Amino acid sequence: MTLSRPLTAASEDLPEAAPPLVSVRGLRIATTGGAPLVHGVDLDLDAGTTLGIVGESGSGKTLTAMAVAGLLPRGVVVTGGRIAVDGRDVTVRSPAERRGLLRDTFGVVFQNPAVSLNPRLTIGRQLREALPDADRRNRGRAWRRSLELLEHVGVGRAAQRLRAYPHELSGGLNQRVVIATAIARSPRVLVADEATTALDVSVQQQVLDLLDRLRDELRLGVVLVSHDIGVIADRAGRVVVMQGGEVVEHGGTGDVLDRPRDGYTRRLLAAVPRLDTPSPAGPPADAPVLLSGHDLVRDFPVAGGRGARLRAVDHVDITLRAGQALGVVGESGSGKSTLARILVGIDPGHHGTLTAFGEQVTGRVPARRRMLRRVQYVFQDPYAALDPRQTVAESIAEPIELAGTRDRRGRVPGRVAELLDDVQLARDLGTRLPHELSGGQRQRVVIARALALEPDVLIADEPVSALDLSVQAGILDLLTRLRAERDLTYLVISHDLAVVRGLCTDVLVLHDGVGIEQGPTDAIFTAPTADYTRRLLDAVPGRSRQRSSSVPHPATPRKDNP
Amino acid sequence: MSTLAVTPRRRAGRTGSLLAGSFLGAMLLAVVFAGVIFPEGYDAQDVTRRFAEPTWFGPLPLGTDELGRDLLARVLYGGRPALGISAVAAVLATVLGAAAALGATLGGRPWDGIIGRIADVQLAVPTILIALVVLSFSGSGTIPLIGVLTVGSWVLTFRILRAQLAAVVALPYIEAARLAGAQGPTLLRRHVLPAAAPLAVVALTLNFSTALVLESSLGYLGLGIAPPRPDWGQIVASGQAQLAGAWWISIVPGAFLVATVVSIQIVGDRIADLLTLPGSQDGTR
Amino acid sequence: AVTSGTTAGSEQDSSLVIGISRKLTSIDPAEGGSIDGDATLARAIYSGLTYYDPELQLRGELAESWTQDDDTHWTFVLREGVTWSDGSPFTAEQVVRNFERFLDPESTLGNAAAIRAIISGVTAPDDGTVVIETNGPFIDLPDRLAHFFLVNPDFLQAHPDELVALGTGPYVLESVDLENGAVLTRNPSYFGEAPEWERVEYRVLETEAARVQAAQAEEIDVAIQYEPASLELFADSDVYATGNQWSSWNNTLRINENVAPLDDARVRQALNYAIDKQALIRDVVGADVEPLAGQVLSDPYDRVNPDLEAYPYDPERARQLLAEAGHADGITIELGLSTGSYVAQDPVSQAIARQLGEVGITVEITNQSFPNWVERTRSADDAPALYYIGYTSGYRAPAERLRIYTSGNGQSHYSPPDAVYDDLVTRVTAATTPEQQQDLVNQATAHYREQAHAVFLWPQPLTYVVRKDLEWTPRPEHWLVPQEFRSRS
Amino acid sequence: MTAVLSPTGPPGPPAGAPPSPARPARPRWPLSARYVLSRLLNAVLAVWAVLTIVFFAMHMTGNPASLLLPIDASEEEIARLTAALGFADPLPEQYLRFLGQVLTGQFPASIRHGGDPVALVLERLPATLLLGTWGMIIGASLGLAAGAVATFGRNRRLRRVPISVLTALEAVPSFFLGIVLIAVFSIALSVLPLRGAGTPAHLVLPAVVIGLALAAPVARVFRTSLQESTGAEHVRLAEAKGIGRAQVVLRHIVVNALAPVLNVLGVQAGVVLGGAVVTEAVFGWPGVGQLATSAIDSRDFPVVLACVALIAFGFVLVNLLVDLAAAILDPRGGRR
Ligand SMILES: Nc1ncnc2c1ncn2[C@@H]1O[C@H](COP(=O)(O)OP(=O)(O)OP(=O)(O)O)[C@@H](O)[C@H]1O
Ligand SMILES: Nc1ncnc2c1ncn2[C@@H]1O[C@H](COP(=O)(O)OP(=O)(O)OP(=O)(O)O)[C@@H](O)[C@H]1O
Ligand SMILES: [Mg+2]
Ligand SMILES: [Mg+2]
Repeated sequence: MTLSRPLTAASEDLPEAAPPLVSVRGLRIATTGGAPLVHGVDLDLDAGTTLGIVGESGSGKTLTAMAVAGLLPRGVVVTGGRIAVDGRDVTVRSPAERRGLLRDTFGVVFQNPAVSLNPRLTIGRQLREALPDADRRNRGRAWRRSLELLEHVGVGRAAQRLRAYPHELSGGLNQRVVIATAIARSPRVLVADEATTALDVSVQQQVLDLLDRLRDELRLGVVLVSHDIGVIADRAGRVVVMQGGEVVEHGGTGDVLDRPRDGYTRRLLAAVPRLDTPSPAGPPADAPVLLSGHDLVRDFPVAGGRGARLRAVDHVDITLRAGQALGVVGESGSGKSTLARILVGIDPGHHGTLTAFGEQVTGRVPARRRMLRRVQYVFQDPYAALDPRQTVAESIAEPIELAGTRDRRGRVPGRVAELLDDVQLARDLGTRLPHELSGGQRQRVVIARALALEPDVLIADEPVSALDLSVQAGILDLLTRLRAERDLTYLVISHDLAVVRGLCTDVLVLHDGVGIEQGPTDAIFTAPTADYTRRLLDAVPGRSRQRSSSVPHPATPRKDNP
Repeated sequence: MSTLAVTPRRRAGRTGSLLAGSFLGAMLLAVVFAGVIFPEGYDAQDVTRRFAEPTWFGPLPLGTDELGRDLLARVLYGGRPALGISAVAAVLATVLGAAAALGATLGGRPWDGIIGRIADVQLAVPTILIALVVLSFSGSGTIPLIGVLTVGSWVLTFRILRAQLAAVVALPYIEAARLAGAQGPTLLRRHVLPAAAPLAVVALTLNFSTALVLESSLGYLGLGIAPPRPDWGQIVASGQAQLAGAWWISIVPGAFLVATVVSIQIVGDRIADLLTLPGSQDGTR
Repeated sequence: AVTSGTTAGSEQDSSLVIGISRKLTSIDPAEGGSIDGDATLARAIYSGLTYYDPELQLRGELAESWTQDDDTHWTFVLREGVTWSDGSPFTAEQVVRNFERFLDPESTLGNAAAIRAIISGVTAPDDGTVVIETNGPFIDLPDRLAHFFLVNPDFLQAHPDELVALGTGPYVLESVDLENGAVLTRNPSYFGEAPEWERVEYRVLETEAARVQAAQAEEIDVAIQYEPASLELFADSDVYATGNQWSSWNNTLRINENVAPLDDARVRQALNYAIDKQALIRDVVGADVEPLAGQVLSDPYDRVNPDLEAYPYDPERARQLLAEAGHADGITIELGLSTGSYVAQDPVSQAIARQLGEVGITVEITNQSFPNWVERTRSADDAPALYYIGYTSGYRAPAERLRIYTSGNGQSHYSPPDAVYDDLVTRVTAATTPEQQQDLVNQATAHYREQAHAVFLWPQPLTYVVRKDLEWTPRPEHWLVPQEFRSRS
Repeated sequence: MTAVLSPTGPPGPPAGAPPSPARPARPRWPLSARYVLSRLLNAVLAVWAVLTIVFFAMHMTGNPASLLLPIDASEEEIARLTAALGFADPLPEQYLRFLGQVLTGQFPASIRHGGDPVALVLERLPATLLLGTWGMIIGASLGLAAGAVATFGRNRRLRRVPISVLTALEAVPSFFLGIVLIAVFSIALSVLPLRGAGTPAHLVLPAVVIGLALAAPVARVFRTSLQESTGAEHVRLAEAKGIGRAQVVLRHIVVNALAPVLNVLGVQAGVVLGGAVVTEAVFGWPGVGQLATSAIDSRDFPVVLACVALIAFGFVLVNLLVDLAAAILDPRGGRR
């Protein structure tokens, strides 16, 4: 651990004498089997400040944060170092001591609000459980306190919500409830591990605002763990960058992000897609229309509701011209995937007309078949899109084999090798099964398979959302390259506006199934006409640090950008 | 209706499953070659040696019954109907259940509804009761027994595979295969069946052991293979009166039965373990 | 006796637990049922006009005396002062109505046909006498009535379809569960000698295992129908004595002559020659019984033909007969068994199969549940070639015993029907003197032996386990009558 | 706002809070009427189908009349009684007549017992319910205990022992288990009665046999679902609240793990009812199973039909109750 430096020197705003609220020195974590996971981490946290921890997946962010709170999972233990609260060593905790700390000092917010709450108990019961003993024991007081807490975290109609079950609330509300349980005993440290990653951008923003407000009001020390550098940039005063179980860089957020000293940090920052990259140029306006949908509507029956229907796609018009790269953006549930499924012709229940290559497809099976040859689809989840029993080569070969012509079949192995080359996968990967691949590799396999029949159009549903930043950058590069080399026309779905900005010539914004606006990417990103688009852009994390610098700030528009 | 949880019975250890497998194998061989080991058949009576105690390693290792018949011969010959009928029934039930599951999954709503209803009805009446009704009226031949055991076991297979297939068919990779051009039989052969096959194998072993237990229960109740042909459940019943004296007549075939059922389960669990794809996402075992 | 746990005390409140080997089928004695099941219970609750004492002497029960007025009329003088167990008087008019239940042509009672075949009318000239008119001469009528229990017709009418009973016997039905047994208590107003046991419990022990284990757990006082092999389990018992003796139940293998080549008398004779009955009795049955003497009657219970002898064991002769019939290279036939119905039936059948096998007759044994088996034995085209069967009766009447084997019987499958035998049996029925009857019985049995319509085996053994401290004379008919048990103190 | 959040500060009612802190009881019926109705319809359908199948299975193969007569009855007599009881009519006609009777609530009278077969079955029902309930109680407690030990046991080697023992016992067919238990406890040790009913002692062996058939699946499912819920995220949050271990285990792990166990019990209700047929035969227990067996033996068609109908209906009912209980345990259940 070479980069460990005394951190106190960096904590500018604090009187030197007072010990930091939480101080960690040389923290080592290993499995009970002895495999080291975290090798000596130092960090300090002061009341009323937010400490961000960033780093790629598996770098030890969660373990570090949980070790501080005393909530390491089974099978993992602290093997060295010192954790102190108010200068008092709490590294070794008896169960009672641990519970005491959890009751009085730490509040914890986990990543996924959907599973953080016990589905079997009402919100009220779970909140009451979190209250200090005095409040908990008295029914009336517990009730009043719970109401206050919910209101404090901005949950409206609190009395009604207390009687609801978690599944009856939205993700954002559930996460607020979790935060309420975390602050119920007035903790002094709040540990939030990817507390907003599972949430929509707009909801994410609200929750992070809430954390900021609580930090200021209650003088909490907040440990904010996130792989989203934008989030950290917006919210944290200080940041720790981790890699492979070590802290590679730390300091004030501005310093670290603006002037990264460490190579890794630099690479990490470079991989962040930027909202200010210029978008590629689109084809001329008279380029032929390859795919178009007119007045597309898709309803789903609502489970349990008698005859009630949910309109996932609501009278959407869409056109895709040759050479375009069209990005479809919108919040979760706005109908992006459904629209894509309609366009590739695998959604049977839609209304409206779908035209492909000048031929009307809707309701015509042969036309649909012809279209299927030329339009390929990359599924949202690369984990599930591959048959777990087929090797990579088999998966890629399958469409070629099924497509028929004998002459093609003879050349299958060579073609598979070519495709592997195209997506930059080693050829010997062909014999592996999907579970032997990493997420990025799988995503490449899925893309290779979609390219197997040399389609004219590729529709990719969230091609990078499941991937790590660095891997994500690789896939985006690949897509750009393929477009250039093969003249592919794209339709890319993403909820990440920065991804779309860098990749797409045009954008379609969806909201609740309705097409809000469609146009050239740069135009829409710089001058959105619809209110909704503007709000969507505003909610993107990282916009708070609008400084011109060599370091990317995702939301900063470039001046030289037309 | 609640779905059946198919949880592995035990973590089948290597040695345990090896032992169970060897026991099954040895016993199957002995049962198949009972005619070679005991050319005089299962019915050689000798009243001079009635109720001979087991010598375990000498002649008459398992002793004799009330007619002085060699119990080992009877147990081995008795394994023929017990294992044979159960095995055939298990295969039939698995095939039937799998076909029903496929039909329900791929046939669309009406088929799903009809087959599901039939399964519900079937589940609502204990198999043993159906068996009693049918066998007491049809007489207990091999064919009715196989029929009854098949009818009694297919639902389990159906439910396991139905759930599995429903999950598999909903998986993106099936849709992806469809987009890649796979349709109908090709899709079935390439993606759906391979995903269901491991579970079908597990269901087969499960059916085998349930069928064996049911078959011997019917034998015990006097509705199985009729004497003088021996059958495990029937031998157990025939020796029950002599438990206090010649306990071995009941206990030995019973123990064989239990050992067989346990072995089948252990081997089945092991197969299940081996067929489980590490890291598979579709819940396939 | 097992003392009842609930009423343990200084009182001499004793009870008797009897194991019966069949489920009860009904509580109405008119519905038939077997002697070792329903009839045993009926014998304790009801009385008949006549009965056999343990020495098998026919005595009056509800009838004080009787006389034969002419060939077809009998007068029975009723015992006086008899009441039903509820205290109401027993009358001659009720006796008449008892018979009328059976004589009604619409009657669905199981035994109705048998009674109608004999009796044509019953009247009560006065309160103390009943006159019975028979269809033709029937000198065995008083014997026949020993298995005819009198119910209270008014009570029956008042309680249709209910499991209750009102009789004049020594016991009153307290509760009954057809599958599991019944509890009786002493009838305080019984006209005869009060029985020793205050309470009697009948327990249904349908399987051999249940019977053996009940005795091993010492839960019963007496039970019958044990496999001979099981009796050995109690050889050294301090508690139980065992027995294995002759009974009135005659076992044969009946033959379906519609199955070729059993229509050939020589083949049927060969079957009789090929079976070593003595050896089987010695090795498997183990009872003190003699093989049936070439007839379906057995001494000492029945009036037998003293001139006939059993077919000797002569495998050579059997082979020769088979060869004569053109089956030198053997035949294959089925032997149908009903599961668990007859003591020692399975080992006996398997031994028979071996012995027949030695003369070239391959036997395939099949086993069916009693209902299915009965059904099959009654169907002419589907009946097994041979089936193991025993008939018993609760009274002595040679005509009735022989009639079972006439062509009209549901289980007879002769090819062609044996008119000679049928005619002889009709004449036995109508015989007017014992001598005449004996002569006709001799002719009928001799003819039947010659035709070998059945394979004659032996009287079914009566096997039992009974507490050593009980005194009891086993009944060859298989009755288990509680009033006949006495403690040995 | 800070003051409001202080744990010691007097809790002032914030704006918008309901004036009364008293929680109104919320009557939330966890199953929709439609669901219950469709399940009941299913039950009726099941009962009808079962009745039809059994009706034809029985009537095509046998004739009860011949069993009502003495074994030496003559041919004409058999034919006469068959006609008198209506068994000579064409089968469809008999079936329609039977359906008519069932629909008007009146099963045809029992051939052997005479009376209403439904009443007969209901008379036997308490015995079967008693046995089944105790069997379920024994099976569930053994299974839950073994599942819990397997999950929470301290000793990694020993904690799987109970579940393994139960799994081994599950492989023992109930008739054989019954025989062995009788041999040991009734004959060799003479501590428990052999067969029959009446005292609690009579109940022990048959209930144990039924319970042991049930315990292993319960244990397995409980163990799996315990492990699932132990690893669940909400347990971590509960732990993070700093509440006692016992509370976490009980409220957040154990109770959450019970729903699948209930489902198993529901499915196993069929096993219990089916097992009752064998167990009641082995132990001479006077329940519905025994009645059904003996009715089959004696071709008492109406009683067989009544037994089968009742068992089928009972099974569906038990599963409906299980669904209800599971819905209460897991409010998310898709059964609304
Ligand atoms: N319970 C555990 N047992 C063994 N290894 C573990 C355990 N939990 C985490 N690890 C390992 O420790 C390392 C650090 O894990 P950690 O969860 O802290 O990563 P992270 O930075 O939070 O990653 P992510 O962004 O994916 O959440 C990883 O290599 C992980 O595989
Ligand atoms: N098969 C379906 N049945 C019922 N509702 C569905 C189905 N598929 C989608 N929906 C609903 O339609 C709406 C749009 O879903 P869709 O998957 O298209 O959203 P999305 O924009 O792709 O969201 P995400 O970013 O989360 O992938 C959602 O409310 C979803 O719940
Ligand atoms: Mg993490
Ligand atoms: Mg989507």
